[in-house]
Amino acid sequence: MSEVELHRCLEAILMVVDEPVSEVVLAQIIEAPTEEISAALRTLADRYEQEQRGFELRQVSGGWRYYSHPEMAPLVEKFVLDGQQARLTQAALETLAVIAYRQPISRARVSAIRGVNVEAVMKTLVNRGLVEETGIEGESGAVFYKTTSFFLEKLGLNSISDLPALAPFLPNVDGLDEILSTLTD
Amino acid sequence: MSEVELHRCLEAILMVVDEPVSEVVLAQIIEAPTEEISAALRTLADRYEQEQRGFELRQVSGGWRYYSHPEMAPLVEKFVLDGQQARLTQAALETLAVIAYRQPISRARVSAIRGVNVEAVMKTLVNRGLVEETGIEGESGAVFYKTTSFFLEKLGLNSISDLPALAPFLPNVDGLDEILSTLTD
Amino acid sequence: MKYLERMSQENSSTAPVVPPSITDGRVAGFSLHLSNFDGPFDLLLQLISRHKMDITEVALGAVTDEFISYIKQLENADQGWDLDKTTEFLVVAATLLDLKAAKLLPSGEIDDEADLALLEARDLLFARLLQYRAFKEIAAIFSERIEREEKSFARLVALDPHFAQLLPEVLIGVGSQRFAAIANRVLTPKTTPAFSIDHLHLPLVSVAEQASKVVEQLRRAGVASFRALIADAETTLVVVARFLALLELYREGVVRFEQMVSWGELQITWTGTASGEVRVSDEFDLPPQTIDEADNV
Repeated sequence: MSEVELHRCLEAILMVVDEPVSEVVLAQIIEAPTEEISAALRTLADRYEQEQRGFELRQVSGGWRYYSHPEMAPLVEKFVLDGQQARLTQAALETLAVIAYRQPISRARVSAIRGVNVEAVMKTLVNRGLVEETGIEGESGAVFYKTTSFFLEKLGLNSISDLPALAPFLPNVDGLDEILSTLTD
Repeated sequence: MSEVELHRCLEAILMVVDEPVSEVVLAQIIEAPTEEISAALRTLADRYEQEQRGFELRQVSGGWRYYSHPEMAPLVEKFVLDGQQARLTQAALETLAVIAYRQPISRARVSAIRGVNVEAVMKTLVNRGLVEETGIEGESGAVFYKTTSFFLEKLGLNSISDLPALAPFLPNVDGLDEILSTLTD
Repeated sequence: MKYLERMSQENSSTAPVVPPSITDGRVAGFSLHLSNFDGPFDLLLQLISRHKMDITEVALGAVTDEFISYIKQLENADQGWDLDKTTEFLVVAATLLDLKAAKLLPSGEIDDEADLALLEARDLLFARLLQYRAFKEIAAIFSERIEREEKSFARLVALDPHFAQLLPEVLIGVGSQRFAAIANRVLTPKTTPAFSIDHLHLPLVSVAEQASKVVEQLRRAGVASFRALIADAETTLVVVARFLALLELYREGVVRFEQMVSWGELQITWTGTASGEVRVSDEFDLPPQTIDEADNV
């Protein structure tokens, strides 16, 4: 299949989907190797950007979908008025960060890491569909929490593994010891 | 506004609207003369055709909308027939849940509860036979929706009263409506 | 913090911990008054950055003094702090003080167990602070991403009728229980509604009354854990009242507290007489107005 032809197929299918479509599904339907589909999607997305299209093609929460271009947001908002949710507070963002990197995690552990009681904030995150319960630990009866696919979508992530690595933000253990040994008053 | 800029605006809006949008409305939003909008839409549509895109921009019942290209219909049909599309999306499930537990309910109400525009999703649910119109409210002229017997069948229930009870901590219907009325338009 | 009504509204912890300034109690939500910080780690980080110091080479003396001075302002502020919040700050403050006092073991020599414990406390505090800082930085990234994301709108349009009629029969894909769970989540109000609680008349619990129950139990057992003493408490209010009663009894010198580790079991030993009346102040049972008036005298 020529590149033009492949792009055409992808554009046609993506125009009718109402949720992200995975590369695997596209490969099945178009009957082409997944790697080829994958490369074609990336090329297509890059071209749209170069051509300064008003829309973009992006891979979010495991699949590809058309979006309006972020720079056009003020214009599009005139059409899509509802759907604007209140901004997350700093406390909610920090709690979300802890859950995202340490999931599944109990509320008590989140509290311990943040150094404050997180009960109200956790409730907000659950209500807003960013976090959900994922089971109860046998012994303690503690409820565990994890992030939802809506969270991925909200952050424009493809999967949890696409989160920036935490390591660079945390000094490594050797470093920590060294740093601590230099601490003086 | 340059031609590129104008095309960008049109592409952004048209990519996310569900209903065809008229040239007059587009002219208002973009703040450009209707004739200019009209000409730009035609140019854009011609370009897509020349570029052999998988989609096309078409004027239908007084407005413009993106569609997959007619030549790609067999592929799109194959995609639609594929089992992937049989399953309801998360957005559709959530909307269905709201309707099931709060019926009869207007679309505006569902939007208010879900915090997003549910127009497209509602249409999907109606098309899938899970939800149907159930009359129009006298004053506002708002259409009300309810779940169908097909919905009950799909969920394996005899009647709506067989739906599992909601969590006790949820405000009862009266209380909830009061809260919602402060949130709705 | 003096009246049960107020305490009951706050998220009282059942953990037996040091209450905020019992002498005054008029401590405040000073996080709003002083600076916009959220918890002790946040305050500590802010202090460190205000002094333009890297957390890794922090001059503990200055930061500790300032941290403690914030805590001290608790006493001058107007409203109550809840138990949880105060403890969080006290734990960090205590650790900082320890570290400052010991000059952070300059030689690195560990002479006795106290030094070792101090070293551990220091490492733990800084490890936790570094971890908190990492998540705070990640939170900023989240915020940027969300902001960017909110500017793009997904194409979410219904299928053309022509294609829609080809669709295979729909699958809801979840059972009725899961369906109800989705409804629960979606139908829970997004904004936390401000409910008036004026109409809620919580039954008042008398501290004096609870004290007599506690005394009776302790006289019988001699020693009891706090957990045991509140085992039959029906409401959080009763737990709070019993805790206050114990503090009153401590002031009267008839009980002794023992807690081996922080957050550990609190053991209460009866040291008073085997019989006879034990006086417990009715300070906690007075209605708010009375206390205000009393304070003004």
